[in-house]
Amino acid sequence: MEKLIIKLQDINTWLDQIIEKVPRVIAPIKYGQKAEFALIKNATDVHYDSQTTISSVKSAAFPSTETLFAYAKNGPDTKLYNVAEENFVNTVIWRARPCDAIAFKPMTKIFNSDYQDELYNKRYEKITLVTFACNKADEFCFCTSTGGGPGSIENSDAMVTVIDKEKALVEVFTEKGQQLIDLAKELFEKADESIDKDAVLAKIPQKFTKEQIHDHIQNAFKSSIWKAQSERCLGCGACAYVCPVCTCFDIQEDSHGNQGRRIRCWDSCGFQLYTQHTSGYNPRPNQAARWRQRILHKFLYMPDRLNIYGCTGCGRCSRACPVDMNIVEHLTSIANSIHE
Amino acid sequence: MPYIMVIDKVIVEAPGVKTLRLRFQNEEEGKSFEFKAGNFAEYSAFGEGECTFCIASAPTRKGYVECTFRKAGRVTFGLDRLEEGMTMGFRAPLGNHFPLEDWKGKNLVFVAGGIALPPMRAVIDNVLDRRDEFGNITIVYGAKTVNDLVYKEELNEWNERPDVNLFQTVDPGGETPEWKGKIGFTPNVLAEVAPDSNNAVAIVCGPPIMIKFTFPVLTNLGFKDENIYTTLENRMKCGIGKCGRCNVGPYFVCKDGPVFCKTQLDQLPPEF
Amino acid sequence: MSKISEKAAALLQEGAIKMIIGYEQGTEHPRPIFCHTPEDCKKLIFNDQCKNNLAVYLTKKEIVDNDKIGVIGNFYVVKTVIQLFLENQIHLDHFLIMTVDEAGDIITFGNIDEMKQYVASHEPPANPTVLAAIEKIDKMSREERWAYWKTELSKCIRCYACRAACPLCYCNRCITDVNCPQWLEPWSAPLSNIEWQINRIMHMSGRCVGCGECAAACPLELPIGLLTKKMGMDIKDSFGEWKDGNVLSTYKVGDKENFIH
Amino acid sequence: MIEQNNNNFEPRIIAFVCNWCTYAGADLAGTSRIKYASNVDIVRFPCTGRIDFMLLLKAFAKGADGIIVSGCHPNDCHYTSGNFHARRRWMVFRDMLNFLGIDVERIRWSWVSAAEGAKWADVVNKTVHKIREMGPYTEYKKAAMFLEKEKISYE
Repeated sequence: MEKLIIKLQDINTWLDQIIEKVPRVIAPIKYGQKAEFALIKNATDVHYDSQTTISSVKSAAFPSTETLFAYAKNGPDTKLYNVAEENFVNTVIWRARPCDAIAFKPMTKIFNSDYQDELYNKRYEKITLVTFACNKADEFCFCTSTGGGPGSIENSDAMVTVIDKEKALVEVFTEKGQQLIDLAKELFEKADESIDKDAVLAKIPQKFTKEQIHDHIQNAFKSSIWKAQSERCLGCGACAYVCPVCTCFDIQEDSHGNQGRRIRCWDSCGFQLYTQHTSGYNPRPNQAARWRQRILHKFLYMPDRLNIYGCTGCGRCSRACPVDMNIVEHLTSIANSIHE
Repeated sequence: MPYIMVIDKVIVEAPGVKTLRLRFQNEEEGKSFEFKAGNFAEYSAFGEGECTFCIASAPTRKGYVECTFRKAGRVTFGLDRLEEGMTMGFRAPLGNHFPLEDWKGKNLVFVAGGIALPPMRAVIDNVLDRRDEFGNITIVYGAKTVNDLVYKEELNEWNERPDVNLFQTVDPGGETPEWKGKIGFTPNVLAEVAPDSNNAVAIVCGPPIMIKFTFPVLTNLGFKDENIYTTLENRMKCGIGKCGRCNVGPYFVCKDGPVFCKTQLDQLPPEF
Repeated sequence: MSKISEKAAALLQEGAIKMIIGYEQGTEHPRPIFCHTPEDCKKLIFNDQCKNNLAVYLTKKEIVDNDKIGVIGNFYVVKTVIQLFLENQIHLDHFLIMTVDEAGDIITFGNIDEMKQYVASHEPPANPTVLAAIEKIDKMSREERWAYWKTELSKCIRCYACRAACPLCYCNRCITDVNCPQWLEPWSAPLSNIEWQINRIMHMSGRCVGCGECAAACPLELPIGLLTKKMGMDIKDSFGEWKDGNVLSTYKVGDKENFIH
Repeated sequence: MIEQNNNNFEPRIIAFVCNWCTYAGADLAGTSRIKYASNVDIVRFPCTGRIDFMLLLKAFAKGADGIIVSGCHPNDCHYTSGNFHARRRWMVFRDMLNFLGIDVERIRWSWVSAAEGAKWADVVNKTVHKIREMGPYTEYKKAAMFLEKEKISYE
């Protein structure tokens, strides 16, 4: 790991170098009062003022709609065609947050548990993550409670920490990260060992530990807490769609006469039809059951099965929720509750 | 990527229920393809989508696979429109299978309802092909009406075999004047037949409501939980443990199932 | 304790009402709360930030059973209740509809006529920013309008928060969930997003009460509220004021249009 | 699909018509041997009230350059009020489409009775002429081709 220093005024020069060399650079841009990840063409497009974006950056590796394969029918015969390699291009995700970077770990685990998902892997392999440590946080952030932190370096290729009004610390962790540094070597100088990164990081109080949640919900399947918490839930998919870890998807068909594509698109466990059988029977018949599934999946099933938690503490779901289903609040109350 | 299969034969089993006999278009794929009784598959009607059912033929009968389905939604209507000689998609084998090897030497009791005989048939045929390895075989099969019974020819065949005890039943009101089988709901008929639970394994397959009422009957008959098997039929899309909808507790039905024994089910949250 | 909390707690204590749906302070904005005990009622608040249209819960089977439910909602809740009543979606005997006046006192509605009267005299003024935005779009050329909406709606992720937040989107099975035939592609793509909004608007036309919750619910803050507002304005121009609900389920022989030749 | 330039551009028109009036009117145009443009594909409906607005959008998405919607004159509906209901719906729908920037000029609404074979021929001719001048409707099709941006390798 290498520690470097870059002047704040040089950051845009560096990013412009990256944009010139890398076909796809994704960064937050201004979006109304908030920010949203988008393809950028200019370093000046990047919006640094907001804490996080509305949506997570998972769509860089797991797009909301993607082709699995194409088919063409010819009389009784059918031919299948793969997605072309040219769709998978080198990508830099600029100014991700530590909670965004960390989220690719559970995603990668899900897509590689047993069956290896080629499409995800091909996209993910081409991604370089440049993370910016958080100097500030808002009331929805709870990364420290889920094992991350405002300066967590996990899964990032390089991390930028703004130290003061003039300079930023750049930590390089991987070969991919180093390649980006090499694009504009002259802008960097060796960092002084005395730089205290932790001092400038946001202070995010830890409200619970993920293990606490895990232990509490283990035997809470029949608890009344699910109904109490989900009473106001409207059953939309906003939380799942903005979540950096939610990977549930639907498989659909886009047909045009004799040819078409099989499509994979996002789906959400919050929808009533998600589990409904053709016969009309629904194993998760109400919103309480669906809310429970969401929490149990992230904090019980995933750790038990994949040894990783399905929540990074980014707080996006709470920000997106139309009825303010604040996940920190709900998780805290789970952590403090006692179940028999 | 699914295999491309050619439809060799279309058999109409009952109103709205068809069996398709499929062979691999690419013979090499067919030769290397292996599965076990209980595995399921994703069948695609191109242009409509993909749908999940068990493989209805036995792994011991090589050269083809069969699927049986009832017309219910978009994909099954699409499959229904397919004719002999046409092609469709097939992803298999998916999921787990019945532990046939553990059942050697045991008596087997099969309880099936309606369209749930197909997943069972893979096992039954498999067992019949290795008949001497197993003890007594009892089959209790019920459907709503006489018309809804599937595999009528095979049922006759089984009926005539001396080494199979077959009990067919239809729900009250579903009988015809010629009906020679029993009348009554499957769980009740099972209680009436009362197969011996000694050294026996019960395999139950049917709609959730039938399973719910069949389990207590089996328990009353003395079957131990670990000797009662069933297949769960949650909604599935990917079949490979990714898309998330068949998630029941820590399990994905499509990966860890569809075959579960009652001991496992009792530990699962009731979401199936 | 505020007057609202007191009154609500008293209602629950009397026992005739089993639950009260109202507003409480949320993380940033007020949010819905379900009060089951007089204790819960302490959290009840009411101010002009209370925007959620609580009527959305009144058609949910998991929430409404045979017990009587009290609702302390804003103007639009009352208006929506009238609309739901006209569409035979709710039994008024199951609910006690209330709102709060400027002085913080609870107004209780005894019957539908009282609600209609209240709604007729208390319509809040239209949001000037929405009106300005509509005017701006109206002034664009057709190509600009298409480009504008295509860009905006391409961002839609199809989370259906607009559908979920709308109290009048109560269909058991939404048109987007129907796949025989597949009217709408269920995945997010520019055209299917636009078509989804057209469907939503057309199904809302003449029924929409104008609460703007669809737009407020959108996590991407898409300007879909403009569509419902504009549709409401068009309907007012063509068929007159919102009166008995659905303009599209009725007709007049003398309807005037200028494009059928 | 072959890109056609405007000079010899032959528009594709889909007509959604009611069974009782316009379809019979079109029939009459045929039996009376009135010549009219052949660019129109007719889809017959029981009533204008049945013509779902999604059908029009689907037609555009699948390549129509223009659309004709036609049914019985007011007061002539076989089902008494189907066309009145349809008229209201179209009034709302047309405003909505216009607001969204979808080209409503490409949709021609008309009342054609069973006796008006000549009017039908005229409606078709005028629409074809107008659409020919406007050129192909590519915007909507382009938006419909969204998935196409993901390339497929056809070996």
